[in-house]
Amino acid sequence: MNWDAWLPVLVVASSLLPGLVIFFLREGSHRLRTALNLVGAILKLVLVGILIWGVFHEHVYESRWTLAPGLDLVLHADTLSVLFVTLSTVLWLVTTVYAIGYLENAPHRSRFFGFFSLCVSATVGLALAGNLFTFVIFYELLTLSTYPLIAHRGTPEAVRGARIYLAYTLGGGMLLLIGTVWLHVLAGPTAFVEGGILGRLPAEYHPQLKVIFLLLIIGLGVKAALVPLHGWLPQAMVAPAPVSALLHAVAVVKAGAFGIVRVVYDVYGVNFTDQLGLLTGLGIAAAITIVYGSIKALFQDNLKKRLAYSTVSQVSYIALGTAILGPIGTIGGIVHLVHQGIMKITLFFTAGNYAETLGIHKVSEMNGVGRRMPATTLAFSVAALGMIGVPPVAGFVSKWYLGLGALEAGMAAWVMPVLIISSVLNAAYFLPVLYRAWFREPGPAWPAEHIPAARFETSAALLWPPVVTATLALAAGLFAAAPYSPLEWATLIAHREYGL
Amino acid sequence: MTELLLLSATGLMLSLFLGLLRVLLGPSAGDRMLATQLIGTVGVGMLLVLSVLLDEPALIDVALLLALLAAVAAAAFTGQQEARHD
Amino acid sequence: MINLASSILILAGLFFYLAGSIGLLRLPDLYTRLHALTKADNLGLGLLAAGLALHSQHLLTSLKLLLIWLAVLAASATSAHLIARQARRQETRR
Amino acid sequence: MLTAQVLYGLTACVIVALGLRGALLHASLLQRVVAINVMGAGVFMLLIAVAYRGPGLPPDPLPHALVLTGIVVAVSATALALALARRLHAEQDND
Amino acid sequence: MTDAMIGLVALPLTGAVATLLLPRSATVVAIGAGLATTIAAALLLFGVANQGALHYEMGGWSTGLGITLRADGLSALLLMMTSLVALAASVYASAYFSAASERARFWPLWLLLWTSLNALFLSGDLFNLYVTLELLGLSAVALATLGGKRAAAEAALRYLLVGLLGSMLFLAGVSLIYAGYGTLDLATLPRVVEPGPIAWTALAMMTTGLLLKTALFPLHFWLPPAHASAPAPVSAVLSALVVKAAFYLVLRLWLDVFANVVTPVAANLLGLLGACAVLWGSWRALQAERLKLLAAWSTVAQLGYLFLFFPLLLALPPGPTRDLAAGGLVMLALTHGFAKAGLFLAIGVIQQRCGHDTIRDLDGTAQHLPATTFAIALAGVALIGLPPSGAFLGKWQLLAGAVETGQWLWLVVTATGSLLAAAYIFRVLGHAFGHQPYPNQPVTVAREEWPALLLTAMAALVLGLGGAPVWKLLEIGT
Amino acid sequence: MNTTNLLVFDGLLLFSIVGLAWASLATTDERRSVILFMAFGLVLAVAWGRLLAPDVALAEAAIGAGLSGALLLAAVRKQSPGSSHTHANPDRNYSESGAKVVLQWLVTLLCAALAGTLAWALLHALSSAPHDTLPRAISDNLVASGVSNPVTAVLLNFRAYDTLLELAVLLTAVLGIFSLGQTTPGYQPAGPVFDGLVRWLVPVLILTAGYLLWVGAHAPGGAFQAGATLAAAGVVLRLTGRSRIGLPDGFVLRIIMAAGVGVFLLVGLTLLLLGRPFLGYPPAWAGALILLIETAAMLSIAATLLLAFVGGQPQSTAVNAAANRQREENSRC
Repeated sequence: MNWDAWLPVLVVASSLLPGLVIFFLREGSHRLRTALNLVGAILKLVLVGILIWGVFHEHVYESRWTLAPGLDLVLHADTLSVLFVTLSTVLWLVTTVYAIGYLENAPHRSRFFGFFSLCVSATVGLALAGNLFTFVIFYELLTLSTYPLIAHRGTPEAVRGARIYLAYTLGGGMLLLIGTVWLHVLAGPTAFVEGGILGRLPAEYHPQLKVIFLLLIIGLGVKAALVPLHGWLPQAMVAPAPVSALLHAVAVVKAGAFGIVRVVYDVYGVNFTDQLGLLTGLGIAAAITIVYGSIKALFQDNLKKRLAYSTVSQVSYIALGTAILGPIGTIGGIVHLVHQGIMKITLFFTAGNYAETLGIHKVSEMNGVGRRMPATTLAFSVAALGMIGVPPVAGFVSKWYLGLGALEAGMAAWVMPVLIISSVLNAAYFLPVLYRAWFREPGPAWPAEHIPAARFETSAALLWPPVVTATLALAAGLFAAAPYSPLEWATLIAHREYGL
Repeated sequence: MTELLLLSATGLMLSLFLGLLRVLLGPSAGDRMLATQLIGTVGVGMLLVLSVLLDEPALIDVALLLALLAAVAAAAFTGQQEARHD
Repeated sequence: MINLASSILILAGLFFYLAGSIGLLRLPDLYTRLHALTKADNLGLGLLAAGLALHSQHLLTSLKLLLIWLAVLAASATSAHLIARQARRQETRR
Repeated sequence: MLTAQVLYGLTACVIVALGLRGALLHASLLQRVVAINVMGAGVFMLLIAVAYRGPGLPPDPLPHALVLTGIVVAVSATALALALARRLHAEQDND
Repeated sequence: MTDAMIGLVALPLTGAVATLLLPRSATVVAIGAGLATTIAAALLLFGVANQGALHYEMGGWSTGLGITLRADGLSALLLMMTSLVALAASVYASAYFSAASERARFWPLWLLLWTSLNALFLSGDLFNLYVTLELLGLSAVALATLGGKRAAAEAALRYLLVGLLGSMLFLAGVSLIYAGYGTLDLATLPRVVEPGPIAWTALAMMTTGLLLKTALFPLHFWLPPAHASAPAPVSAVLSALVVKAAFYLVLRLWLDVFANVVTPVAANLLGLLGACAVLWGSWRALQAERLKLLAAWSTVAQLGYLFLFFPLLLALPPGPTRDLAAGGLVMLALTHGFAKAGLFLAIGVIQQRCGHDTIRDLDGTAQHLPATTFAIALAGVALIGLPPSGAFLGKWQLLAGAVETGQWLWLVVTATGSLLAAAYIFRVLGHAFGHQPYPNQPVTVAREEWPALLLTAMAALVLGLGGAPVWKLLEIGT
Repeated sequence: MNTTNLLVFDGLLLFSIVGLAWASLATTDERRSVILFMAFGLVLAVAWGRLLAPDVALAEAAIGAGLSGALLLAAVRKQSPGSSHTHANPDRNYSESGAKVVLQWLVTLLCAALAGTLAWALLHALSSAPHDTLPRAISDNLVASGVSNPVTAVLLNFRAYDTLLELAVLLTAVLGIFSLGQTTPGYQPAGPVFDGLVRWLVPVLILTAGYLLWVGAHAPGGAFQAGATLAAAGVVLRLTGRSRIGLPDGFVLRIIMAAGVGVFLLVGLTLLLLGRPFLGYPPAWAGALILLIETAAMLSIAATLLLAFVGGQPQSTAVNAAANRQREENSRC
């Protein structure tokens, strides 16, 4: 093995090894734990930087380890994986900082950060998976490492939420596994290849392939929270805020969406999927989810639940983009993978800040919070506006490309209304919050003030992460055309997928 | 001679059968044990006859052992009844 | 000559065996049955053994046959005694 | 043709079945042990019948050796089972 | 290398005699004998990997007249597993039994059990197998009674009687084989047996006897009480190895010795029983109130999976696909061995520290005993069949075989069983994570926690990630 | 000699065997069942003799008719009369409930089917020419085996490994019995008649044991039969109320228990060190080595069977009581 083969392994290991060490740290060794976390995160960032450069210049990074005859664990860096890896790495660093602040003086931090690192490792491994087999392995690992995080608080609700999460994801994982095995029997090792590999199978397999597609999409749809498989997501809100942030922006939900993208583009091939007549079905499922999630979000008073349903809706933009044939729709879907992540993590950070600093959990308690916590609320506003699709925030870019792609693919007739309705609904559930925060008079007292305002409105470790991610969201929109921007990278991916 | 031995083997068999009936009929455990003793004695005789009939001298050893251990069994039977009296 | 004697002994033995067994079956209670067994059967075995001993060529075999008979005699005497005593005890207890 | 071998062999089958039935149906531990021993005797008879080659011919010594081993093993198992049963009964009496 | 075969039997047996004679230093002697046995197993594994299948004619008598020991890839793997599991359990047991008199009773029986397992995996002779089976059964029962309680004695007695019945049926089959073919040698038999009344009846009887011992549904009734009432290290070995030994024999008989006799109908019957075992065992595990009972019922279920492979293996034509499935079967068996042993040891730690193993009172165990909880979680991963455990690879092959042969029923059963397994494992973990205000404690990995942790890690990580050689080793047949 | 003449004898013998087997399992009275089983063993010994298997007949005479009976009777004793019907078998009245009857019939049918199938297969097996490769190999190698009794040759030379494991089984059983704790209290001292029996029976049994051990090399007999006979002597002693029954104490007892396996292993491993196969005796030494192993085995077998009859460790009740206390303390938590 040379350097090129080791790089993907190192990317995964840079969070895995610190995580394993952290498990065995004493609860009190606070500094060592922080150092390990940050060193791992920064090291990973550096490694990913090398990866980005290399993949752009068409270097092949691949490591292969045989688990059983015909079953290889393959870590392979291509353009799509690099996009997801980068997102995870950057947001992991930010979330780690946030979590260190958030969990100050909380119990069981060694366990928490251990699983936190495992979770990120699983996500990165999933991003770098070079075939469906590897993907499934990391997909299940992700389930396993998130379970303790959701159950972390140990309250009956937490344990219950974790159990529901598990029931959904393990059930979905089983379908995914069956689909994968079936595909493996039909087509052999299903490596991820741009343009897909199944098109060459004889036509008599097509009915089976359709069933398999259904199995795979249901399996992935559970994590991606496609309606009606989304039931676990609001329940999982009991987790600590950094966990919610990670679940919604990077790890679980995004893993499902990423898997759908992988299956459609790199296993079936988008043209072949269309040929089997499966794209429209996927699109319709996505459209229903988008609208349904938005409507549900409208009626939630609990801020985190409102954000959760917003996630249900927003993540399906990615699936929608996948379902739109043609490079432009593809760009829209893929770039939303990143944009939604940055924006949603900001929203969860800020929601966590409200809860930690002032004890605010509900929308109705947010009156005038902008005056008490201006920076946090500003970050919240930027992200919320981005979600609605207001330029120049990142969300606008995604929606623009989705619309354009639908027009190009001749699917505008139903995609456009969905986009418009959803944007209106987005506005309907975010703008009143912004109004309350900035323009309503605050009540006589906050529900429970934990962190008194001193130098900053809240502790620094809590404040900086949302500010940074909000800035990133803004930058992703403003500098969308810059080289190495998410949009540019998504364009690169789309071009390679379509062989342009 | 062979015929005589055959006859006696079969006759012993008949004797054993009668003993068997007593084992089955009982009525008391003592009766059964007694009948088992009889079966043992008949068995010894049968083995002796068979040893000549089949030309297998080792069967005499078997008969000897059977005779000795039948006594042990009887002792075990009564011994275990004895011990209940304490 | 020996053959004849041996045959007679064996037949006599057989007779006593059968008599003992019939006695065991027909006699009314345990104590009378005891007699049938200890007397008739042991005699039967003795005659049988004697008959076979005449028939055998080796001295050792003959000695073994004698030993067997003695063993059975002693064993059945003892066990008959034990069984009778035990039955007796159970009766008195009742 | 009804040779001694066949006769004993068939009887062995019957005894095996009788023992098995007893082992399955008896509620008493002791009698289950007895039943298993009866079944074992059936199996041993099967082997010895197989070894039998007819009058005057030396039988196959191998099954005899196997049966001897089998008897020892069966006695060991019976002894352990009975010791366990005795202990259980003793505890029941103490209750 | 062939001396390693002798060592595998003679070392633990010598150890048993030595611990009997030297009760004061029994622990040291036993651990020493265990280590030596493990080394022998490793040597044998290397020997088989390098030189192919090995055999050893006992006493120098030619095969048939004497008894031949044989080791191929399968037996070498199982021997290695046996040694590792038994060694770990031995280390655990050295801390588990506190009283000197208990140790003096435990060690000789323990080493006799180990002897019997090794002898069974090495034996190349049908009657010798019967003797090893009896040695295995008796030593297992004797160890199970060490629980000391009434329930343990009762369960052990039932276990013994069932085992005896199984042995008798097995022996009846062996007798029939000798009557029909005049040989007891496992390697000679495949060349002479042919489909017909003799082989069918003999195989049916031997299989029934072995199924009793391996506790396949509906002959599983004796297992949960026996495994749940034995002392922890004993339960570990009972569930991980002892039932596996009888299963190994079924596998040997069906796939090697009587390969040309078995019919698809019979294999489907086994598969069906396996399916019932998976569902019923998992369901009962879900209902269990005590952790040990859960683990015991889970063993019933996990053995069911192994039998699901039979209809697949019979439907697949000989070739690479079939070898893959066979490897999956062995992988599943190995993983379960390590995982279940680790699980029982972990439960033993909980029992000793908490004084009970009632599941609903386990709240806060994750804080109180993090390393043990982690071991239970790892075992759970392996029992459910999640990656990166070896069981995942095994179940993958099971599913693939089902798809390949179009036997969808087994696929549904496997999926359902896995989800049920997840349900019962996470029921435990949910309680373990449950809220209980324990003071923050350092992560202590006490001496008795290590064996469980290592065993479960072996199942959940090492076998899954480094298991590829298993398939290669299995190509080395007799 | 004409075999058909023995057919009547055979038929009657087999009829009584089946009848005894059936009768001993048909009753629900445990003591009756055991006595019938003892009678069954007696008749079996005759049958083995009839089938020219005197080695087996010896073992059956010692075990089936003698020791097994003593063991089983000792187990019956533990139940107080009448109580065996109440708590030990609460479902004794299974004939009353319908489901039980169905089950009974089902099992009966199953067993009948088993008998039929087994018989069918056996007839097939017996109808072909007997396989005599192995018997011939045994007789060809008999000279090299060191003994002239082929059964002993198989047991202690050709298949010595089986016998080694068999001794391990015995050891396991006795260790298992030991682990159950204290022995039962002994028997009452016996009366004068019984003592008279003991006075001649025990020496004769010991002599017979020695004879059987020695004769095993060239005629039927051997370690197991000898050991069982020796054990019978112990049983008789025990029945007279001698609780120590001549068994040594502690360490010596353990040595005797382990002797069978230990000497066997020692011989096997020594031969291995000398460059021979495991348990591969040099022909010149085979007879002596076999006698050595058999002597050790006899002692172990006798001790084991006797301890099984006694039902546990026969000494140092203080240690046992302490262990029991300890165990109770452990179980309390």
